[in-house]
Amino acid sequence: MREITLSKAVNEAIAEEMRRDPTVFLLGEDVAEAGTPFKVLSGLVEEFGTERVIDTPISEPGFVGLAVGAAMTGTRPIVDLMFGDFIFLVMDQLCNQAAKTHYMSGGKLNVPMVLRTNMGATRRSAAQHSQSLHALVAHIPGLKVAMPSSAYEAKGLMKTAIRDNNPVVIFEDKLMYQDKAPVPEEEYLIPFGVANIKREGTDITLIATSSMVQVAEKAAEILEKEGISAEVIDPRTIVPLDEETLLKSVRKTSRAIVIDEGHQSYGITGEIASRLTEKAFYHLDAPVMRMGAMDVPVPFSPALEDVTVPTPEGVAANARKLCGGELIHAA
Amino acid sequence: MREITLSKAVNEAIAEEMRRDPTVFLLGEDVAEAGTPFKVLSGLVEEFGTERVIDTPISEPGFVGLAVGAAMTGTRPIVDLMFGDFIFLVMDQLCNQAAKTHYMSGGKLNVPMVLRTNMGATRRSAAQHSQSLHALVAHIPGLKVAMPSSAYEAKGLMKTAIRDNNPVVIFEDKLMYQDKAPVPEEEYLIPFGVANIKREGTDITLIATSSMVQVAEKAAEILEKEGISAEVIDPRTIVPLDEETLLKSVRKTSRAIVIDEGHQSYGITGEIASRLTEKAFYHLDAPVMRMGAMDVPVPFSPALEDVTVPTPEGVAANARKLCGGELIHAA
Amino acid sequence: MSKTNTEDYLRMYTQMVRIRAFEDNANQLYLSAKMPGLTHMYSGQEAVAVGICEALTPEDKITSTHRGHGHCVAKGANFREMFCELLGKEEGYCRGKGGSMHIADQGNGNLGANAIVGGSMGIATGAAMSAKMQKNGRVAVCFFGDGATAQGLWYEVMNMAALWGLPVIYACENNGYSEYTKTEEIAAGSITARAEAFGIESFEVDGQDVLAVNQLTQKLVERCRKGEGPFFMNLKTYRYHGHHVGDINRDYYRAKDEEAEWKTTRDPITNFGKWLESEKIVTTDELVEINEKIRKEAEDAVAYALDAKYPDVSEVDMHVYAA
Amino acid sequence: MSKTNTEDYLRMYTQMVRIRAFEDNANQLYLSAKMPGLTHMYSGQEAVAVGICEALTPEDKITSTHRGHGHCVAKGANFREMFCELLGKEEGYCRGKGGSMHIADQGNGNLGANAIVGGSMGIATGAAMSAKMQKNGRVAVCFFGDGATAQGLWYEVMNMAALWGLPVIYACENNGYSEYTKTEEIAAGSITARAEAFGIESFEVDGQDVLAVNQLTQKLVERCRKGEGPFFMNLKTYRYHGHHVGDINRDYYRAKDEEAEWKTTRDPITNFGKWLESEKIVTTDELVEINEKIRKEAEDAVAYALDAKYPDVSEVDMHVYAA
Ligand SMILES: Cc1ncc(C[n+]2csc(CCOP(=O)(O)OP(=O)(O)O)c2C)c(N)n1
Ligand SMILES: Cc1ncc(C[n+]2csc(CCOP(=O)(O)OP(=O)(O)O)c2C)c(N)n1
Ligand SMILES: [Mg+2]
Ligand SMILES: [Mg+2]
Repeated sequence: MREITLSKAVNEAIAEEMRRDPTVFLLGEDVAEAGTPFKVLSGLVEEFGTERVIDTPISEPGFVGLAVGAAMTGTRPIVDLMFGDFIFLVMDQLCNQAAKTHYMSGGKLNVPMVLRTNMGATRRSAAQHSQSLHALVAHIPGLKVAMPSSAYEAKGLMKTAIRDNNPVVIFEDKLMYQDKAPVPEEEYLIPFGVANIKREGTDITLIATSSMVQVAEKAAEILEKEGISAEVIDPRTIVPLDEETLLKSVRKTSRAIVIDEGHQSYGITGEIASRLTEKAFYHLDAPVMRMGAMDVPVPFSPALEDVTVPTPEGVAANARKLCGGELIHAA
Repeated sequence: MREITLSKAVNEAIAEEMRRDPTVFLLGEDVAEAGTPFKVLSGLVEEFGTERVIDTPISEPGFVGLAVGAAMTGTRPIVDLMFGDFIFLVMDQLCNQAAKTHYMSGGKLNVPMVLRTNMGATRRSAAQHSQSLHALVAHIPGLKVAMPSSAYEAKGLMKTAIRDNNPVVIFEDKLMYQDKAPVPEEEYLIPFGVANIKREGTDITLIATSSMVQVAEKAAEILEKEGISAEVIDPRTIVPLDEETLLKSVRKTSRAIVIDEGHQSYGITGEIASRLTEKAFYHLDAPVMRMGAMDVPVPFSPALEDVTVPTPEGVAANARKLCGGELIHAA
Repeated sequence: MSKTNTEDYLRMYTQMVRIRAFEDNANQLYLSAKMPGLTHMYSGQEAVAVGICEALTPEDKITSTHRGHGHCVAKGANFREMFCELLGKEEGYCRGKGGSMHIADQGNGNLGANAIVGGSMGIATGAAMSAKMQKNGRVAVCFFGDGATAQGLWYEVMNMAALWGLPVIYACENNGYSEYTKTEEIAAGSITARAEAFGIESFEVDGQDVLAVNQLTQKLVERCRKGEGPFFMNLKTYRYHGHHVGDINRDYYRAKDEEAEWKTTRDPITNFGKWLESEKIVTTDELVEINEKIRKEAEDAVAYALDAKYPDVSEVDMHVYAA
Repeated sequence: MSKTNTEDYLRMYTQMVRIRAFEDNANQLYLSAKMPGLTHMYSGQEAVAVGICEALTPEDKITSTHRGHGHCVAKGANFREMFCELLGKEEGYCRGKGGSMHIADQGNGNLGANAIVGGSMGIATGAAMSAKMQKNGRVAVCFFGDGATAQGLWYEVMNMAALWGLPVIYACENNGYSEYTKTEEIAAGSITARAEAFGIESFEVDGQDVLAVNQLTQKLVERCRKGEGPFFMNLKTYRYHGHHVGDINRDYYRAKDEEAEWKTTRDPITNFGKWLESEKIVTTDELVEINEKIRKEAEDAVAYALDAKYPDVSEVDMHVYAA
């Protein structure tokens, strides 16, 4: 199968959906001629014109608001939010308006919009351009949240998001834009709420989101050499969350680590670990472990930044302890 | 001891600190003559004047931004955010600016400000005036988060918050403003990160925040009649979190329910439950249970709204199951 | 003034009276503790909602505010579904999920009342954007108060509306107050100049004069449909009640005399009624009859709504996500 | 033009050259892959930062932007600590935690560069508010770009600054571009009129003329100290490099000719140097000497910073909370 970059996969998904449905359009800063600073959208304005690929002023709350109104009235906007850190600026329009409109109207109004943005540290971009803020939106009922872990997921999830009748937030890892993966030429969609077992294993389950899937896979390789068989699962969407697939795995392996690049405290790892613990408690040999990013603003210095996020070695070390029966924190 | 309302307690705390420290000032919509819609700040403008009790335009991001700058340059602003739901509007100034300034400046700049706002449903205020959004700010390193559960806590935590050199967010439950509790005449402060054992017990630990402490206490009364002894603990601040006190209790009782009025999914219950599970796993007889608000926008209709939040009966029912050895979700 | 528009005039009069009657009943429901939550009365501002909405078709969109009953009635809503919504009943426009602050007759182009001050400014502008993209000739009107002009969002969306020539009309209901504060104390410079600075053609209008409002709106709507939008209207008006129903003792921020003055000399309904009589468009008896009929309609709707059933508790987690 | 200010003129010239030298070295560090992350060059805009900051005392505050090296130098920072910061070293002004986008010499009143466009508008206004409350006579200058005027926050804080007469100067560095877009394509109406609509006295200035900038700022600072603020300055200027260091092929949004034109005819350093010579304030040799000295200073600082050590990894969770 051909291999394409995550960037190209997103571009294809949007182009295909824009061809299919004339009500789909793109909105954001420097999305047209520039194709975004990451060049993810290059070429789209040439095909679809400036009426459907629209450069906005630097007004994040404003253009997200516009998207909500446009979505309520017959179109399907895709909003490009240049950095995930800017989501703080648009929370009101996203969480007080987009997320609640369908419910508050008793089901009469829909907001079929996509907010695509990014996440991911270690790019030396410091505290305001490196955050992974998916936990915030996952907490708000009415929003769906997708976290593609490769070009394949990026394309399939984006297409599903565009066709969804609800506001969907997609977090792409900006470190992965140039990563290639096999992506079929033929059309496909990836349904929301269906986790992907990236690698089968029997001793421990590694549940990982976005780029942490690669980290988990590398950890699994390390562990394999030591005779530990790790199962790697990518939930793909955290809202809705495919609990069943995760539970099935954990019931089989009896041990799990949840790995995510958001800050660990009050982030998504606690939720996933809790759901597993609640429903598979008596299958567990050890508490479900969590590895999130450190609870610090992301530092600029390379000497500091790299230690803030989970690494394959760190995951492998923890897996080793869990499988070796070491009772990590447990008193 | 005299009893005063939570509203009065907050008022006293602020007045005392404003008397003590001339750099403390208040900022927000209708805080002066009107004393806020909840009348919590009544009388302060009369004592401190309009130079220190300042009515703002309806510009939440703007006046939170002003507070950040004022806090960086020698004053201690207390920002009044009329409804907790408006925190979505100020997330950038709070989370990208206030929370990160100390860190990004390598410790050179401080942001000693307090954001006081509220939470709590069942006031028939519908989806945009009823949210409990403390999980969002608890996720952001650099912010401290306090959740007073009575007039006593409201006063002591507010005074500590005002003296803290970091941005602190305080969530008051708007349903509790008229609730009275014993509050000493003498000055006292409640340190952050110290949980309060509201009621001792041996069979199960009920960890509850804000108004859910009352719910837990009522549940404990119900349970007592049935011979189940529940310990009720109020963490008082969720950042920092007093893990030790919670762990000690759970190690003793072997069972716990975490009760909170934020949405359950990706909220604070998952974090607290996970920390307990990680560190007291082998003491647990059953998974730590969680009871948050339903994952729905808060509905207006009384017929619907009341079922969205935990109740004493609901808590008691779950505690009964846990203590009776029923393996609720566990497969 | 042409007198061939009798029907239009009567409809405007009727709609204003309907709003007043709706609010009087809502206020009563609240005061008698039959209505849950809290609500903000539109009384006094009727000429704004009616003057504007009468210039729109049901396909044109509006966005509304926390003080939204008036817009909802003016855009064509029925009393029954409205009172049901206010009481949290299943037959309400939002199945009881929205209540007073989110009331909307969505079928008539009302995109919803909003409890976030200024929160719908983007939505209205986005509705105009999608109208332009879909070339369906629709116009969007964004209602908001003078206090809402302090929200940064307005400047962001005005900029985009102006850049892209969107068919949106920003209608500022300038009632002089933001909650318990005179807006002049919290608004620097000139609100109208702020819109003009974005190159937006702006108008100051007497918001108590339903004909003035209507005639201006008709012109602007037509120009919007031709691609000449956006526009800004600064409509001077007044709210008769407190900021919300519980805001009773308001001497500390608003003089009783001022209230009396507006009510006695500038009431939009009284004055329009007088004009209709003086122009011999209607007789006093006809006006009384209209008022009487509406009073009855409102009472019936209240009774109906009080009796109507609440949504089943199973509805609580319906409508979180659309299918 | 008085010639008694030789010392001031030379300092302004020197500071502009220092900024240019700093940026040339930073650019080199980036291109040779010795500098982590990305950075935005200030070259071309030197007269703005220097003209303004020379009118301030170290106690006066500024807030800076993603394009912040120039402000930092102009407010009095040293090269060593700045290069250390750019390279993430322990001796950097922020102990390596901030980097290019958060660089600040806090001790000289710089409240920080900001990676959120417009993100510091509230901070600067708040600094002015606290100056007013503390009656310490300090002034705050808020630097931001033309693109940042699209952020709603600006309108919110201008309103409050105007209402309360705060000693803040909003300095818009109007370099004509927002990233890869001409700002005129994304800004409707008039930026200056937007500030004026809030009743803020506003000025349009040639941002390439350091004396014009400095003289106006001196006046406004003095008036701020007397309680006559706030003010707005719209400073026409130009950035020489791409939006960020990696923005090399920019023909699609900006003509080479335009760049050449600004660089050859409107360079703030060249032109000021020529003027200093023509007014016989300095000789050519003296200018060469100044440039040479600064070149050396910058190179030394770069060498120092390259050798300096990284913060210990234990610092990663220091400074999350203040004691
Ligand atoms: C973002 C936000 N801030 C504050 C409030 C509280 N609030 C409700 S109405 C109101 C005053 C609004 O004034 P204006 O826009 O003039 O409308 P009016 O009430 O006069 O119709 C305020 C401050 C809110 N609902 N939303
Ligand atoms: C809130 C926010 N939106 C978008 C960006 C990305 N961005 C960084 S600089 C920039 C352009 C800023 O233009 P201007 O304000 O004119 O400053 P200049 O770069 O020209 O100095 C943009 C869009 C950002 N950093 N913050
Ligand atoms: Mg008003
Ligand atoms: Mg610019």
